[in-house]
Amino acid sequence: MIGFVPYFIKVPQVNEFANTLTNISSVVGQFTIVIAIYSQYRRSLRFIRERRKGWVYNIYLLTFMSLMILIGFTWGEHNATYMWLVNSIVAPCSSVVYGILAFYMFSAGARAFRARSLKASLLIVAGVIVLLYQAPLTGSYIPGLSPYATFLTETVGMSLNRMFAIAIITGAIMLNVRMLTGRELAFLGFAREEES
Amino acid sequence: MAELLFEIPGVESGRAFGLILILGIFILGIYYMRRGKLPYIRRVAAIDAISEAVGRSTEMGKPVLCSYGRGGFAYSVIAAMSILGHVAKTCAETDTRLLVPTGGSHTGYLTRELAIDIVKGQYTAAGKPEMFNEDDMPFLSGEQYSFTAGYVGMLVRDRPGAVIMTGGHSSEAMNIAEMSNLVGALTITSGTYVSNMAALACASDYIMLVDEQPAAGAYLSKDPEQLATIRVIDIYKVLSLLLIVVGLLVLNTTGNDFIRRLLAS
Amino acid sequence: MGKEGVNLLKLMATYDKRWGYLLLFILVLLPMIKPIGMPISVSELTKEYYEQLQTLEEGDIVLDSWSTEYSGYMELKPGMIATHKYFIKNGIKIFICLGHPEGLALVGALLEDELKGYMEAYDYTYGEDYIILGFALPNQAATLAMATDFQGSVKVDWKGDSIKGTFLDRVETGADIDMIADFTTAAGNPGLINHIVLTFGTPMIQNQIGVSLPGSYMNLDAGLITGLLASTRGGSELELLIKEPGPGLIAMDAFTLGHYLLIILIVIGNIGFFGWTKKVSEEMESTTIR
Amino acid sequence: MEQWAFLSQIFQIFIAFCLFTTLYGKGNPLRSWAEYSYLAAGTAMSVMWAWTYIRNHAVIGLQAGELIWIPAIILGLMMWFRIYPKYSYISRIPIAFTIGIGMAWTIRTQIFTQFISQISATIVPLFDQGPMWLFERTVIAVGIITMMSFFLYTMEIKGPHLWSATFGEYFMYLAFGAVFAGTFMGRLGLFVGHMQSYMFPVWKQPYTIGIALLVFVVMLALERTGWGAKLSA
Repeated sequence: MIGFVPYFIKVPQVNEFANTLTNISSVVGQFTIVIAIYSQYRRSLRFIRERRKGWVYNIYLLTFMSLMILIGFTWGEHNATYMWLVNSIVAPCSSVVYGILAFYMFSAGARAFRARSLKASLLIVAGVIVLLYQAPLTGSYIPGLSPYATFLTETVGMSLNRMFAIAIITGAIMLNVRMLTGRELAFLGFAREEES
Repeated sequence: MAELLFEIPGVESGRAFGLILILGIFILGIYYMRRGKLPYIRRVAAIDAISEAVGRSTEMGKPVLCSYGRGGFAYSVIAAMSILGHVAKTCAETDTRLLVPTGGSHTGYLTRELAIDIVKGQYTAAGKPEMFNEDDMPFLSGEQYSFTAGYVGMLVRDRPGAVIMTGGHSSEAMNIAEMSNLVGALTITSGTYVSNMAALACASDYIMLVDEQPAAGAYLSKDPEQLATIRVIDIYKVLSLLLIVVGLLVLNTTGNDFIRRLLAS
Repeated sequence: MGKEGVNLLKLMATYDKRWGYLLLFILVLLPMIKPIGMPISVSELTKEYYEQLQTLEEGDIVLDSWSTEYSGYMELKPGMIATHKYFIKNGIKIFICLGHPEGLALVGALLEDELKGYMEAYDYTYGEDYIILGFALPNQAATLAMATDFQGSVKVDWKGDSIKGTFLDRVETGADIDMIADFTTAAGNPGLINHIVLTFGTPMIQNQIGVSLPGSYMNLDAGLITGLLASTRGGSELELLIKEPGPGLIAMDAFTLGHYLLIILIVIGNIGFFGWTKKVSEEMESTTIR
Repeated sequence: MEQWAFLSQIFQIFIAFCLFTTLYGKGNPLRSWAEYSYLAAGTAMSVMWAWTYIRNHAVIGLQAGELIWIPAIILGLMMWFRIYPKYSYISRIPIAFTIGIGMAWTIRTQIFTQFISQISATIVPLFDQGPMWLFERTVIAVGIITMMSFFLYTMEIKGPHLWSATFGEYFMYLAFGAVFAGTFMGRLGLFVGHMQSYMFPVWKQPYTIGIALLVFVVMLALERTGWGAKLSA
């Protein structure tokens, strides 16, 4: 909780100390990856030993990963081979997983936008108006659409956003209160250490 | 920025009202907790559905997949942890396999350890520590979309009967929700920001809207002390509504900027 | 209604969504092979953004924050290219700060692949006109440090060379920055707003991906950011305004078709729903909108 | 290096389409291969990020004589005790420490940018900027009030509250529709941009189409013969 006080109190030293604490906590977090990797290795090795389905892939995973870490550590992050691997695997894959969202949005929309009830109908009406406006062709040929769509996205959307912002913060702070008093998570065998 | 209404010495200017608000919420929260009087609580379908979903998977003999997000210790992750705790408890009692994908962000390595502690703790509390299997909580790298790819891979391979995806998920949430719909799992999600919520509302079976998620932990615990804190949240909501209404009325009838100045103080 | 009619309606209600996926794929790829060139209009939002850009004068210093990873860059690309072309053409000095470790890949993708020829044409050189500070804005604390004591917190650029003797000597605090240009995939770096915009009143323009737009509208309305470029669409509109056609305008055909496909499928789904699902069973499908 | 760059391009297109087969919804070896490659590379990359982070802050800081990093490193090393279950309690200390910091950081920024500024941004003069302004601002205020009333948990919804809550719920769905459409635009833009990077410059087009067809056909063949499920992870 030390991090929270200085935002209100004008003592520069405390503020700086809070920043340092934040940095420390990030560093601690980064150290923890070792355990995560350790558990991943252990899991994959168990897969391989027990010849569970997909064990070949786990061999591949381990070898490839170790190799890449090795390359990264020996020659540094700006090394050509390392960069090649990053550019040809991480870059396209992250784009795919992100870009695939278009499909998911698409099917979710096509599935959920059915006029089952008044609520769903409202969803459809708003959705279709905005979609028509956003499609560049209709957007430029039916100018009458623009005020409605702008109204929907900016005014109605903003209203929802404001409500969300106001409502969520009380919930979030209350959660903190519950944690600090040891109610939340306490029953999980995670005693009252949060006050640190 | 409106002129300040008052200033508390020693407190950064423009932040005093916020401090009062926070202190107020702490005091009220502790007061209501001590009082422990059980308030009326409206049913929330999405949170009720969690136990239903776990039960359904148990009947079908399928695993339950429950994730808490991929961020650091933001409120949503903490809230999801407590949901995870309840799910783990139910799973331990009913001998249902629980899958928890972890990782996904370079700030989330510590959260992973906490999640493992929680699930392990629940299994131990249910008297079945040997049932806990860390292999079912795989680490799927610290990169957002490779986490997503791995997550989706788990959905395709293990075909869970229920997917409870709460906490700090961002854009990958849609991947997961649609995919779990495709593999026929009951999907319970929660959004952490508005556009995500809108999309998830279309894609999932049940969704925790707005602040149902931070309240979920208290709601699930059925502990009067925690339920009482939900009352405090409501008090603050009403307070903010009153501020808006009074502020608008006063400003537009008399031109008095009082409320905005109060807020900016 | 004949039996075939019912079957068709049933198909409309319960078709496999993977056909939709395939169609979307084709509709996106086709116009790229053979562009149609549908017209587009420029929205008010983009005009405002452009007006904000025009307030900059030659030699002004812009904090250029890229808090996006490689995948988000795909969506921001048209806007980023167009905005940077404007900077380059008008001799505005930028220093690039990355807010995401993956951003390093963007330096190559944007400055090397897309803008190299352009920069050479306008004699826009490293050190004199632009500087890359690297992953300089990892969190709020770093932003605060940069805003309060720039020279103390930033000493070297991304390659470790000293930044002494460049235009950055003029920057002491956030007050010396004339504008912030933020290219972001989420709420962005809240530190920029909290520690620079709110403290020094620096104008901030933002190029935001479609998903996080609601949050940005809110900030725009509250005056925290002064210009907003919305997703690929905004980028292509800006390309029109600065008269530099680029990838955004090509994308617009696919954009239009994709939107229409969704609308058509919504219509089909609804016909199917009323014609079949509703009649055959009142039982809801698994997706229930509360 | 030219051929390496070319190979990288082709490899990118191939692995991308392999991963796109996720859309089919069933396991197949191409997808598994892409997934595991990505997982491995992603993990390796996160290790490198973590190392760079530690080096840039703690190690360089220590060399510059900033002793504050010593406790950071000690706390970090304490986490490692988790590997031995017997000593895993030691790791509780850094976890608690980080939770405290994280939570504190959350409140202190959110209460301002969200709670206060949003409320005060809603309170605006209504009558001085024309009818459209009046209408929009009224809608925003009414929307917030009614939607918020829908989210009051501890009050029984009845009477005027019921009206307000119902209206708020409908309003919320209207907003969801609009927001959903906006999100769709964003995602579509993303996908189009991504495809553009495979279609331009023009020489890539035959490769892209060819690889897409190849992957598609192979996937279908594997699916039909039943090998797909057998070989995938």
